[in-house]
Amino acid sequence: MMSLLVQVLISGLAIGAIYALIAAGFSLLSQGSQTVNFAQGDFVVLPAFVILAANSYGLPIWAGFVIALVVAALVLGVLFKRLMVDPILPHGAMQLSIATMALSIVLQNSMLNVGGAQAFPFPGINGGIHWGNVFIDWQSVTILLTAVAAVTALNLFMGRTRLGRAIQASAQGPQVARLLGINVTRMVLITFVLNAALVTLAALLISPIYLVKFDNGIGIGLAAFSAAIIGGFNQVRGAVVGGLLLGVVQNFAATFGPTQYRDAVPMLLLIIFILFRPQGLLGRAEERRV
Amino acid sequence: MNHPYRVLAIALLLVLVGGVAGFGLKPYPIYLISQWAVYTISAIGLNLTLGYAGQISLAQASFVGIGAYATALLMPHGVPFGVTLVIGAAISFILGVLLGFPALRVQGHYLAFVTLALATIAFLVFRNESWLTNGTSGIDKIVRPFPFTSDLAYLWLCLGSLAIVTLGTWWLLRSPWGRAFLALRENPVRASSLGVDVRMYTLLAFAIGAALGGVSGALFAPLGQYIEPAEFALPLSFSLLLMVVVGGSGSFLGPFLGAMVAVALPEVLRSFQDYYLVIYGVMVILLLVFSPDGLVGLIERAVRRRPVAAPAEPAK
Amino acid sequence: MATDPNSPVLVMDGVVGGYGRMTILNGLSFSVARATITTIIGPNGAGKSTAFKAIFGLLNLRGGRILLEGKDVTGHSPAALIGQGVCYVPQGRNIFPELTVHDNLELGGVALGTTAAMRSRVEEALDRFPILRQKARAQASTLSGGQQKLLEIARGLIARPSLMLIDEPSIGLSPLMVKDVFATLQKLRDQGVSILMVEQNARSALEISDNGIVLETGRTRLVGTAKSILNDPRIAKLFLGAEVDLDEPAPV
Amino acid sequence: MSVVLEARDLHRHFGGVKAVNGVSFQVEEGEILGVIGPNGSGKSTLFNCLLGQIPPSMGQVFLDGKDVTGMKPIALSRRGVSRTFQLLQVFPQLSARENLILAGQEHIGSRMKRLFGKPDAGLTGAADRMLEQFKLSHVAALPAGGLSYGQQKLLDAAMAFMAGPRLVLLDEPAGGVNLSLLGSFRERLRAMNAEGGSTFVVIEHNMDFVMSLCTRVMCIAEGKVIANGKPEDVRNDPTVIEAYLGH
Repeated sequence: MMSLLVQVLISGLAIGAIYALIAAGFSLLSQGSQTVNFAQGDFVVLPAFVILAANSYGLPIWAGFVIALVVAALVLGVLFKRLMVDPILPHGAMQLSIATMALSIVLQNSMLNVGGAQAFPFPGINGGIHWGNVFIDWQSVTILLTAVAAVTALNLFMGRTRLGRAIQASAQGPQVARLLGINVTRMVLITFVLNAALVTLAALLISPIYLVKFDNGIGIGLAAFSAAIIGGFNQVRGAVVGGLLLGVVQNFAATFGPTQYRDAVPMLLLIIFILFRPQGLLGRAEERRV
Repeated sequence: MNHPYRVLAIALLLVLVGGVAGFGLKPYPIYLISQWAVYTISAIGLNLTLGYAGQISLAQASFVGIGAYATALLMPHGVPFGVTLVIGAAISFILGVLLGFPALRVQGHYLAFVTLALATIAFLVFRNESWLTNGTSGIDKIVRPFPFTSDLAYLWLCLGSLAIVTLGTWWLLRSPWGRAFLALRENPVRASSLGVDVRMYTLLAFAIGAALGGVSGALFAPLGQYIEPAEFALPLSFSLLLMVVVGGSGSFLGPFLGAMVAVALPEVLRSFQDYYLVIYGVMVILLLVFSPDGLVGLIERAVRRRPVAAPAEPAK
Repeated sequence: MATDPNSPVLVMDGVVGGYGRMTILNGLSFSVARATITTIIGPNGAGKSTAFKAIFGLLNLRGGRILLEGKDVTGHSPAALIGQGVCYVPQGRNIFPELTVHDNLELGGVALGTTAAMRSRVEEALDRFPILRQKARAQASTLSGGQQKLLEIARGLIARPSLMLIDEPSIGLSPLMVKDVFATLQKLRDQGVSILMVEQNARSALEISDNGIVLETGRTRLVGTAKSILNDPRIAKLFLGAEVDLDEPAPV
Repeated sequence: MSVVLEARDLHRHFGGVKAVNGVSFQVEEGEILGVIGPNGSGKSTLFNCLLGQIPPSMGQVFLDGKDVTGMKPIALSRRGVSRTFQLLQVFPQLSARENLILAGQEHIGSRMKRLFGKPDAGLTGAADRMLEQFKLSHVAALPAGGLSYGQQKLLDAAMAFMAGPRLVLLDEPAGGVNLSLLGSFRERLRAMNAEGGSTFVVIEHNMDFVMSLCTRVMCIAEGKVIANGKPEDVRNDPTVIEAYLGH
């Protein structure tokens, strides 16, 4: 029993750490430019297909990852911002959200048409070690370590570098940031590119587990929104806490609860948090203006 | 709402054209027009909630599902179609009231997420509670109510229902309730200072919108004569939301046009095969970039080239 | 920089501008002398804050010129103006609440682009404001209102400005805190910074100022030493909305 | 004369800041009470406490002798309290006439009657009379968002009178209204006060407007009432002048 608990915990943390990456990107966008991206889940699937495609041409996974990174930065970062966010945001944040729902349809169906409806296997890491009667698989450990390293790097970048602080400042007070001479437009663009990098890394980590399927984005997206909200919508640290918590709870629910309602767990948590603690676990209650 | 009678006349004319066209058409086009009528009813409901009262809902597909299952499950037990339709609408109305409660606490994106979560849970219930819904196998051989058994007759039932819904919605929106819904969308704080019961109208906006989703579902089940849970999952909610936005959120004719595009586009783009959804999505994005008030806004701007300027104050 | 100590730091010359179709500044002219505190007062809607926005390149001007150290800077961007020694401390709270006090300060120099010098300037600022030193690692949102204002002033000073524009620093502060802020401004003036202030709290602002400017409907109505304006009985009436003819000499 | 509104020792604190710090006053039937005071003196917070937007930290509010402390805006509206907001708050997509109908419709009939009865709730006549009184008849059918600022301000004020209120609280009615319109606006408000039998409380920065409109003026500074009396007396009160010029 104990061994099962540890295994479920570790794989839950691994999945949760990936959620954290995706949720962190989601939070960055919403904080930096009021972009609530309903296509965030599909943003993860697209680079996975790019890596697979590169792989099918004989390139190693790492090379595919680099290509995916470039493609994502360009398409999901720069083009997404320039062609969709910039022109639609002035009409309203809700209009933009609805546009990202349309984008989700575009991405999913493009991937369906190009790649097909089947779930493609994605190379992962096999094996693991027995520690007493607990089996720890390398895959989960690698995922966990990589995701934690990435989030730590992100946090250090945001908090310890001048560029990171300027990005935070642009999100917390764009007017004031402009008065201090910060190029807010550029900071926002960097935020989009950062998000693209995060989802590409998430694609690399999550695909061995969930495989690559054109509509995986729906579930991944739902988990990422939930993680972001549970942790505190507007904070990278919140996304980490929310992601890990969600991954573990979901994994336990799937193992010990009714399997067919596994997907309901993040949804229930989401509803409970929005209604009773909308600022999330780490967020501060925002002052309400009349 | 500058010309209240004109929009009503246009809407009813569209319905009439659909009905008359049915005479000369093959079963498939008749099926498409029926589908248009069914989607339009659902989109009218969502337009009431989203476009007029300003409350986003991603759960409209769930109410279509409730209406559809109520009809599919009750009709074999000898309950007449008219009654199953009312039951589906009533259950949706009540659940719609419950859906409205989160809207009293949160707005905007948070509300979108809550309704999205509830819609996901509703889909899981449809899928998992096989004892009731027959799970992923779905329910087939749903009979059409007498005397609307032929394709053409069923088309008229759908269009007739749409005509009634159109009239009812038109009346509602012209009444003080419609004005209160708009007030809710534009400025709830000011509205409540004028005595508008924001709580009550918010719940009503959700409930009436949901009830229309239920009506649409009741018509949906016998149309294809087969239903399964996946039809009422998130993609339908997204799709209905896009119909409202494409047509023109908050305009009376918006749902009619939006549903028309959603139904006709796959047919028009038949030669592009599976790419039609990609094209549809791109079109929606382009529309949001260039005409945030949808096709109705686009048409209005084309018809009325110059906006009416406010006359200056009279000379003293 | 070899500048004539007697030449004004800033000259507004017939500035016209506003928002949309609404004109707020109707040919505003005044100048700010070097190393002085100059306070702009006037009734609501006189265009005081708008004047600051005009100086700091945040308003589309329809006429007039703005000269900084004799150079035309009309229409320059905020970043360019910071580079030329202007800093602007707007009304209300303008800190970045979730960044630390230290990081807030550092952002004051972001437009200058030099990294190395910035560290010592932040240290200098922390030395100058011991209360900020105490809380350097705390989130800025944990500071009191007055401390936040001091942080804003300190942040403005990171870029070593020769002219500071400060808008209604006393709003929302306790009288004790206002004294503190004003004392800080006086100290800065003594160190050679020219300060242009807008203040609703006219009396106590004028008491620490060298010069005063009275604005009404986007025009300069009265210019003089702070003392002369403070003692002008017509000012009180102007604030309370009575008809005042400022073009007539003051009654003796 | 009966007392319509009474505040007893109202306090409202935000953290350590005492925005309203022990305010008591009465307003008698038919009065037009002006509330003045420098920026940040607590006028808006006082209004919000009176109107149920925020609950007072301490103290009570009475309407016609009944305790209405902390009552929600909608409940107050039902009791005949109406208000305008400092920033313009008309409904831009509705026509001027529809704005007025909206302002009156929830005060007559039942909710069901509102659904099944006349689309205008029988208020078109009343709305048009109001438009005429506020000299807005020529723009009755235009969307309110397209009116000039001054016209919207008039409409905003007119909406406050549609329900035949007992007490009207006006928050900076003259703000942004140009001089040529101001005089007739003041006369309109006076007439509404005289004919409608409603009692006014007005926050206003434009001193000329306050002094010529109000029957009584109260000055607030640092959350306290520092003067209360005839307009001329308050204007010449040294403590008031002191308050405006600062410490």
